[in-house]
Amino acid sequence: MSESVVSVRDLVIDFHTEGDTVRAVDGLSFDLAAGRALGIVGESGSGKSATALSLLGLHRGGNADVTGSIDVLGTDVLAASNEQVRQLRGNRIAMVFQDPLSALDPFFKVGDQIVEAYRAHNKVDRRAARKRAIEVLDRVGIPDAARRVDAYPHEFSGGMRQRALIAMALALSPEVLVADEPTTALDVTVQAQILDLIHDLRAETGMALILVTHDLAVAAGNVDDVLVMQRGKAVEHGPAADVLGAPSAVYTRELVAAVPRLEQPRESKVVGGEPLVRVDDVHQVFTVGSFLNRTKVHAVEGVTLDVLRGEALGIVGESGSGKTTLARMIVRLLRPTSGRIRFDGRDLADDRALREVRRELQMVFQDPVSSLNPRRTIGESIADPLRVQGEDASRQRVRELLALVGLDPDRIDRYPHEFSGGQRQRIGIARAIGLRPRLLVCDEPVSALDVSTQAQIIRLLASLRSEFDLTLIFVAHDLAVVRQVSDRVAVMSKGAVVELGETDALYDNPTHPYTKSLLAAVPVLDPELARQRRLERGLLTP
Amino acid sequence: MTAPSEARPGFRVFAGRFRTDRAAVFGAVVAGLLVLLAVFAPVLTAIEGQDIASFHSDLVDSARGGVPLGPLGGISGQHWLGVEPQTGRDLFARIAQGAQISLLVAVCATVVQVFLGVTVGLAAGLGSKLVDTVLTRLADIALAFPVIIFSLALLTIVPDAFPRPLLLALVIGVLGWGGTARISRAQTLSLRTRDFVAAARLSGAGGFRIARREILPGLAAPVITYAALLLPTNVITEAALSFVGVGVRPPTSSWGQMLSTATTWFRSDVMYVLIPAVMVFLTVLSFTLVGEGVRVALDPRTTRLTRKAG
Amino acid sequence: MLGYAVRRVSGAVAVLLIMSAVVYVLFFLMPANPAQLVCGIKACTPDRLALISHSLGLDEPLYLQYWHFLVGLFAGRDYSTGPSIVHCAAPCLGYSFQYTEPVLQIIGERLPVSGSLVIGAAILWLSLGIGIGVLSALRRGRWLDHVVNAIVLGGLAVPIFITGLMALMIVCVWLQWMPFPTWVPFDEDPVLWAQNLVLPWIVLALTTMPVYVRMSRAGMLETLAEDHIRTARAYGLPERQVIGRHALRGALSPLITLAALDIAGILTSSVLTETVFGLPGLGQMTVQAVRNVDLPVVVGLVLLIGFVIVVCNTIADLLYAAVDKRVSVQ
Amino acid sequence: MTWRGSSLLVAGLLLAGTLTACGGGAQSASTAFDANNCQGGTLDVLNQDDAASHLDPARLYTSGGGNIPSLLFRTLTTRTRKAGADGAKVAPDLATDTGEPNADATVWTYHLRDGLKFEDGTAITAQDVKYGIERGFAAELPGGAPYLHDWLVGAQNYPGPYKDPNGIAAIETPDAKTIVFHLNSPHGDFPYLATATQFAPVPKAQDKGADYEKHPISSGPYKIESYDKGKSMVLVRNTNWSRAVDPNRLACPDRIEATYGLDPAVINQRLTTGTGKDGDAVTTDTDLGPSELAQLDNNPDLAKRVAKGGFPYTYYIAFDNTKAPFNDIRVRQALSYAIDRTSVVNAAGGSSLAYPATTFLPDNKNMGYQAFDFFPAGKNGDPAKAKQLLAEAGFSNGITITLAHRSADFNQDGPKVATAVQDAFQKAGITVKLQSIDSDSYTTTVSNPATQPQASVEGWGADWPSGGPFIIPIFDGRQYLAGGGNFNTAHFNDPKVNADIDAINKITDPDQAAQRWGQVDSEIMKQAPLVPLFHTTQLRLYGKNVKNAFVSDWTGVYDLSQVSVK
Repeated sequence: MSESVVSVRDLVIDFHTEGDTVRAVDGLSFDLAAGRALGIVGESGSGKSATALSLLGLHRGGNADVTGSIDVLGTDVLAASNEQVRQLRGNRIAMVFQDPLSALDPFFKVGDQIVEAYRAHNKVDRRAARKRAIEVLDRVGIPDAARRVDAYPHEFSGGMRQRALIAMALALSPEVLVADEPTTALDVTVQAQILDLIHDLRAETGMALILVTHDLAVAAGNVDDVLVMQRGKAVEHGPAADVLGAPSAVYTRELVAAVPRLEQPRESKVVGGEPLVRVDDVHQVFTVGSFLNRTKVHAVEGVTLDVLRGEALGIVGESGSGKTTLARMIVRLLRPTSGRIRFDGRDLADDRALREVRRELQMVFQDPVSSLNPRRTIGESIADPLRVQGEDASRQRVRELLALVGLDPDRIDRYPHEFSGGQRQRIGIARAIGLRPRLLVCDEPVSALDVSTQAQIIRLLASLRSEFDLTLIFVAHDLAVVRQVSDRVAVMSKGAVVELGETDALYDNPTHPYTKSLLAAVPVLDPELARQRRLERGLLTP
Repeated sequence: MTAPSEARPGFRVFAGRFRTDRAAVFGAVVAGLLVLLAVFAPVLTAIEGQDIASFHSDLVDSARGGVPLGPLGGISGQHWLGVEPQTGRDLFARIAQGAQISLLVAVCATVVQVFLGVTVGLAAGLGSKLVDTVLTRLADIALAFPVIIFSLALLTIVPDAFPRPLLLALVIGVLGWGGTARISRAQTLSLRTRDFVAAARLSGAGGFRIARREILPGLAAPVITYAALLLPTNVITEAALSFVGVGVRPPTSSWGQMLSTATTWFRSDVMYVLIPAVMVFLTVLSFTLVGEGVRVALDPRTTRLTRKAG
Repeated sequence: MLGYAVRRVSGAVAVLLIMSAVVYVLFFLMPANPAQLVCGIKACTPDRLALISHSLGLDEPLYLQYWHFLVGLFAGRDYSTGPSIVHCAAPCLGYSFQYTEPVLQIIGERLPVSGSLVIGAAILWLSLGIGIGVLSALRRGRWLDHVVNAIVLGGLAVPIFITGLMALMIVCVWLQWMPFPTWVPFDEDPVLWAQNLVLPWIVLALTTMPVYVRMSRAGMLETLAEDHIRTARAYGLPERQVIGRHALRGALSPLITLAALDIAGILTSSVLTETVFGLPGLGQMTVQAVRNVDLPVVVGLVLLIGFVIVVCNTIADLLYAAVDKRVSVQ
Repeated sequence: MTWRGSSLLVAGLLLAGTLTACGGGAQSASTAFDANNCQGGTLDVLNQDDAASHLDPARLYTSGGGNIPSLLFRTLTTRTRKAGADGAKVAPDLATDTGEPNADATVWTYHLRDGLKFEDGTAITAQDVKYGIERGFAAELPGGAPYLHDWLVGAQNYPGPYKDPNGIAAIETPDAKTIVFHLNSPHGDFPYLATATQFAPVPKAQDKGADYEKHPISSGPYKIESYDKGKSMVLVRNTNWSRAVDPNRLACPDRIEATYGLDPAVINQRLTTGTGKDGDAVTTDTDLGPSELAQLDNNPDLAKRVAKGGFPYTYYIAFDNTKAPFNDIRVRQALSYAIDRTSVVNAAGGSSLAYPATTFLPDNKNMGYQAFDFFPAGKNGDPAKAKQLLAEAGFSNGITITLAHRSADFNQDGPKVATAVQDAFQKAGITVKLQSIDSDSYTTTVSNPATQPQASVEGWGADWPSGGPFIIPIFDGRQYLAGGGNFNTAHFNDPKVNADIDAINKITDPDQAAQRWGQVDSEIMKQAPLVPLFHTTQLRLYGKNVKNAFVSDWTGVYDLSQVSVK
């Protein structure tokens, strides 16, 4: 083991907000040796991102107090002058951020932003810097880099933007790369590509990596050591295989246990019976764009499928595959541009028929923040549908529903912001269940939650399903989660269903190439298996 | 997550933030005093022993255009703020009554503006594309139109029998809803895509119910914020309209009306112009401070909402 | 693009028609009778009044008057001045019997005054407002920020006529730095033109500026909190560059719409400025026209204002799209 | 609605700065004025607004034809350009005398002077004068006074020369230098009327109807070099004019530059400060307001540059004498006793700008003023006497009346005076409800019996300084016009007064007529048909280099044809 490039001792980070002080990081210490990769893993609020930012001194001038010591490549980041830190940033220790959408300045061309960063550290003319920008863009896999160098960030896809940011780092050849949730906002196949890219670049340049992630599987395949954080403190630190394979801390063990396994088969219920929902050649076309430039987007293009009475149908797909649009059309939040959807034999395009079955079609939404009205108590939110449908909307009934989804009925008069994400999702479920629907469409119900919470919600849905004899449509991008829940799975890509089948059959023997690539991209917990998958992917995509 | 129980979301947070804002607290105190002055104007005037209409020819210098006799515009134990030039009427009585009129008109006008603006904003935000386009254009016009021309025309059309303060409030309100409408529309557009609105639709709720139950509560914060800043603007507008002679009718006084006659006296009777000017300034300043405080306390990030919307 | 143009133009025409109709109705309802005003103060007999009403076309029903106006707008219109006929070519906004000239011509003569006033003031208030706002954002919480805040609040609370009078009194009377402003056309003497307009520019700019200070300060603070600013810092860009290029661009683009609206609405704010400084511009003419119940001029002005609003909004949209590439995808 | 207010406010602020500005001013005006050596220089005129008025002789109202128009338009007669009472007399202008009447003053004959020319050198003929008068009848050129329309035989329905080129038969032009007017009744005041701009010659060939005002053809000492309506006007010497053919006008400045659209306070401030060209400046439409008076005390130099004059004007409370409660003379007397003229005068600007009125005629010798006070109310009114009269009339609990006033204060019939009346009447048990009427429609409303308010604050000014035009429209019972344009708001109709009016109209000697008008005034006011409030005076500033700025009793302001800047 060579000497440390990053050395953190007793790091404490306090955030001050309106008289309140929140301790984000509480006495953290670790070292990173040159060329090595360290994964910092933790759930939201564990302090992992604050740690990452502190390495580049990015808390300077903000409302945070940073104490302890941070040594990066021989520079004391906490004590150094602004200029010294500036020299360090990008040039020797670079960072890739979570949200590629906002990490680049929307007003400037991608190439110009790379040129700017490059010239901040290298005394070269614009021409040479531009050449370098094209070179690194090309290296990170931006097709036609010589032309795309003049593109604006919004003209790039999410993955390309993340590549561009990596290119910016690459241009400066730093010794350490800090990647803060670099793939969280990306689809699973793109995530794999980005992780592979970072992996390859490390192999080429020998730079050290700090990978901050909430996803244990992402860490597993990409780092040498893992540091597990909880509430600002390190709970476990060691080689990836040890920490993830045989966790010693209780917290780590729970965390690992909660991770949904892609390869784990489930006891599929035998589903027969006639279809409850028949989707017949459904299309959805959106007109988007600003006043200057309107384009038509075909979100769903000719989907035909049946949802059988009593089954749980999983719909998986990456962003933009049309899965959410399809789900919203099934509950008739959206009117299909063409095609027909029948629920229990009734055509949903007919408003009268819709009114009759409205209550039977309910939905659980992805974003627990936006799905509850922040200005109304959760009791009101739950009672409202009952009231609209002329049902018993008494407090007693609402309390029962709260108890049903595992919440304290006494909190009936509280407001959404007083609940955690998982609890809010339970409230959303209570609201949907109150009307005793026959079909419950869950649109990414757990994607915004931490893994441990994910598992709880999935268990709740399963128990409600059997209790109320629900037919379930489960829309998600996470293949492992879908496998846990569904009897049958439909894979969507570019607005169409490319494969539909029994869950285990589909996961174990995918036939469509897209399904194959999707499954191959899923990160796995076992570092060894991850290495293998990476090799396989390398073969899959030339 | 904030834990403590409270009646409304964040009300305590709001009150706490507001209380720490020294400027806002100062504004609230001054605004409160002004409201008290307005409410108790008749009582205070009675204590002083004066009324708004009595002329005091003996207190002004007729040959010099009617400037008040005595220093500082004739301030004395009988006339706390001195007397009006030419007429010799008691200034304190007129200022106190002016507070009544100015505040009443400004508050009523704000209510009208908010009511219209929110209605139009909701309709535009929830209605069809055509409705939206038409209403948005209307709001644009309302925002940039030379309101003064219309106020003048409107105020001369309405018969004298119609109570002037009410009319002023209506005219200012009816012509000044553009900003509130824009904000309401923008907020409605952002709220209507939220999943809780979808959930309401799934429960079979109609458009009106959704507007009232789901959207309207969400408009409260930005609209209250904006309204708090509208109020001082309306004080100025009332002053301006009274100033050009279409305001309240004599012998009723309002600050704008006083200012319009007073400004010419800057040299000969500085108190006469200073007093209403300071009152207008204090009102605008205090309500603006309160409005700013409310804005910051409600949501530190609404900063741009007031003008960016659209 | 063509669709956009068609929509914009048709929308604009509709807006303008509505606005002119509203003005017609309002003036029709007003108690003051223009014929009475031209007829004379004393002893205007009913038959003479009727004659004048007829010659002004005021004896026609309101809808016919408006219809003639519309026809004139698109086809031109003839007016009798006694012995001869004056032809007012399309687009004829009407003919003012007060000025004895077609309205368009009167407006054309006064536009340069208001234009000079507005453009100069806009340059001032934009540069000053933005400069101070940005500076105050960068010094957030320090004394400069507090001073700026106080000035902004004060500026909001002082109406323009007070500022204007103070300026005149101090600069022209007490200090006698310059004579009272008078209007000198630019093409006559650019130096005198600017010299005379300096004071109105400053006063108008001072009263319009506070909003810009606030907006640019808020915008700056918001942009500084954005992720891409963090990126710029994380890659070691010098602070000057972070602020000057990245933060500024994001903070200021929303001001485009505001500025467009303000410039469009300037006629309203220039009314008092022009009155106080005695500049013979559109604002001053508006005052006179309303006072004299000169309906053609008022309608013409309203249409002009509407037109300017539409144009400014369109320019703002296009400009915004040009600055923020996310808005338009070429 | 008035925008005056917005501009008026400027005044105080601006004048606030005067003291420092003009510390030791007036040495430049030290040389005495010499009419024979006054020519030269440029006179600046600083004015508010000319957009609403028209520089067309047919469209100018008699009393509005005062200053700049009389530099361009010569008329058959004109006012004597003299100070004080001497200036309220008629002098011949284009004509050789002030008119030759027949025995009963129904036919008036004028002869033109020799050598009269328009600015383009063509000779001025009697036909040109006649054509100018006829233009005033055209509906396209409204604005002029109605006297000719009422007085000329058979002219009531004449539609103007554009529709009826045959002209008015009642005006004869037997030759190029003679013009004869036939009137339908005696009018000894005709020489006064002949000073109106309608009597200015207009060459028919150059008439452009409503467009004529853009460049009216001058017969006076100056002609228009450029005119931009509402903005500016430049006058230069008319080389076809000379003092030889015009004994009245001095025309000292070589050039006159007028600027329009200025704020009244700015005008007064510029005149006060007098820096640069402003030292050579005057104004023709801006008086000093009450708030600007205090500084005159502190600044004797400035006080010297104030022209004081009284344009004959009376403000009064009008009400319909035929309607209850005003049909009872005791009620009318009670109102007269109740009025507090000190507070009313103060409301009108104080004793420097107004003086109490107990007569209808203002204190002007030529109008026949005779002092009397039939209902002596003292300085502050006599509420006790008023109460007593009311009780006698059966109103022991007082009465309630509605008093209309103009919505704005730019005349003296606005809210200030109305509230002063309200306050004074209150003490006498008369409750006043104020009714504010929009400024632009005020005159129309009160002068139409159908819309006439119960009582109103009104003002009346003279079209020329004679009792006739002051008294006849208000008190001649036959002048009551039920269809509108009625100024006999009292509905006053006394056969004796009517007869007196007819008799005085036949008198062609102004002094003799004045004497009689004074008697008529007293006869009328005994009956308390209205409550006279006050008469106004005017104070007007002029630049520090301006000389010979004297004021006549006719116009009440200084005369541009007499001033000099040399």
